[in-house]
Amino acid sequence: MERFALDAEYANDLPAMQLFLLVLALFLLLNVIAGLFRIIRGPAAADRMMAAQLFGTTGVAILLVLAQGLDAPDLRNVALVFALLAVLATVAFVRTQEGKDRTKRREG
Amino acid sequence: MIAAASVLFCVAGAVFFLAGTVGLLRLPDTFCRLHALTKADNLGLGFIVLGLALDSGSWAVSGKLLLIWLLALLAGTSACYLIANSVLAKREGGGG
Amino acid sequence: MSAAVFFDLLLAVTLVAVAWRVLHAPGTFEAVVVFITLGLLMAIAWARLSAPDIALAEAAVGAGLTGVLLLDTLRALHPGAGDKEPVVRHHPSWAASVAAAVLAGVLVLALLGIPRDAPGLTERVVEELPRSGVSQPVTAVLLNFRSYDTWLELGVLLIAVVAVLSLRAGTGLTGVPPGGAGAPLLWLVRLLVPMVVLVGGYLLWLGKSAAGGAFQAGVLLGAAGVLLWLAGQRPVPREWQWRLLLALGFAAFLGIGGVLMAGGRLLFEYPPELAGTLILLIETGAAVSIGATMAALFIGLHFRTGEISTGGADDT
Amino acid sequence: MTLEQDQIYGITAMLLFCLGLHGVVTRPDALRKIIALNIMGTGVFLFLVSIAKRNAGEFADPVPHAMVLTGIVVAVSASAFGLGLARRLGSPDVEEKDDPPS
Repeated sequence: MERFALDAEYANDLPAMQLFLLVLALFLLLNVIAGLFRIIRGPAAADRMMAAQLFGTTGVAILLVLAQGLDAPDLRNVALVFALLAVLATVAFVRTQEGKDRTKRREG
Repeated sequence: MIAAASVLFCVAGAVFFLAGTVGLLRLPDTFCRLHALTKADNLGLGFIVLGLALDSGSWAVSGKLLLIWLLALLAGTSACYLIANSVLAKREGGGG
Repeated sequence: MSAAVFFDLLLAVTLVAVAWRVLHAPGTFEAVVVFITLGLLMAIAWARLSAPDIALAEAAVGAGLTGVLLLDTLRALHPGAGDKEPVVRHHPSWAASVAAAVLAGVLVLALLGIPRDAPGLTERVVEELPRSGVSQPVTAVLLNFRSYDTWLELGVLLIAVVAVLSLRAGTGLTGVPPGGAGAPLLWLVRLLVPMVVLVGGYLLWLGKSAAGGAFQAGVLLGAAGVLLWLAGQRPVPREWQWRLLLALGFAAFLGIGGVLMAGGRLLFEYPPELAGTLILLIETGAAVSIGATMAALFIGLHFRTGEISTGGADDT
Repeated sequence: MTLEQDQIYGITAMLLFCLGLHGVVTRPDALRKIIALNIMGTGVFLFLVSIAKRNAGEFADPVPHAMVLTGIVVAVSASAFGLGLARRLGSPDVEEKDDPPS
């Protein structure tokens, strides 16, 4: 059967450093999966948002590790965009929370 | 030698991420968790960036990695501050 | 089993589980936050599938803009909710679940039946690439080989903005954003927005030779606009300037296509020696328009929160 | 039979599509319907990109990549329009639940 570049990865004959980086990415992914339980449990909206923010940073780490492990330098730009915009959702969250308080005060 | 140091830094980073996740799951209070979160953010990514920069052996790549780390630092710190502030404002304003 | 297979399997299972949770979480806020996480996981999946261009767009759209749009709409729909979670009554339907499961089974079987050695279009693209004016295959497809698609897609974006704006009383985009942003937020935005614009320009330039281009750059520009609005900054463009920015990409395509036709060529049949320049010109226009569109879609939704100067009938 | 990488993600794509479709049909609230539509779209995108990865040599098939790239931007525009409609209609089917204090 003809094998392509990718299949080397699946056939388990990677150089040691690349294998280490893949395992590291795997470990970081497991961290995100564990952290998902905080989003599900909450209890407050702030807890959920905070967990999402942590995922942003872990995601940056995973992308950087994959960039090196897969030898795909373009992925560093993806990590750069993530690092830049991870805060966007948090800013929106904080601003909408303020909005809620304002509306409540106006009603009360 | 450099490869060993690189692996060591990456493992250290992974440990900090693990600590952050454990903190996120186990700590009892929102503010404690915020604390754990910033630790994981700053140190975990910092160590991994250091390890990867050593492994890359290129100044251009290392510079970009450093820039990404600084941006993540900025985002993490300000997000932590903004969320803490909004929780505080709600506790004071809402009385609950 | 190798680490790579395990990574892919774990990511795949997580994607499905997270999507299930997004749809079945009791609280809508939780659903939105988990959906933002799904965007992050998708970006990693694109990275694994050698699609860095798509990972870039997903990073900006999935983790940035969609989350903001959803959080903002959630707030608008439940303004007095405070820290209470809006919960929706949900009646599970066995018939729908069974139907979905059967469909999934059929689709998976069909997928596994796809022949493994079908060539696809890669070879054709590689063949034509030297004459396209760029060295990045995706950009070549988007702006040369299939520029019709991209041109008309910019038209679709234009229609989307018109549709969003037609939903409210005023048609203007010069409304007043929510005030009262604290000093740290202003400081953050002042630091971040120039960087976002800079990275947008970098990705635009990069598009000819690596992952990047008009779409990624445009979405970043749009995110910069949304950040400014969230920090309480008034949009700078005046009404006619908004219209110009929104139409620029569509117009650039049309203008260059028209000139080419006047010169006796087909629409979008670039002369190979000028193709690189023309593509960069069109891409710049497209990036500006996509950025303006993304910002306008967000700002245009604010007929309730921001006081709209030209209309304001819907203001609470 | 062993699964290749593109098949792993292809199957995921099909499951995401069906989950999304189920959500669009059964969820009563507009916001969740729009999210469900987005998940359906994600499934389609993932399918196209996994097909592009099949037999990839130097790089994956760029034509599906270009389609998905435009698709993502169109999807977010369509979602924005849907959200605008949802805002206009309001959502009457919602009740409030007390959130336990943190």
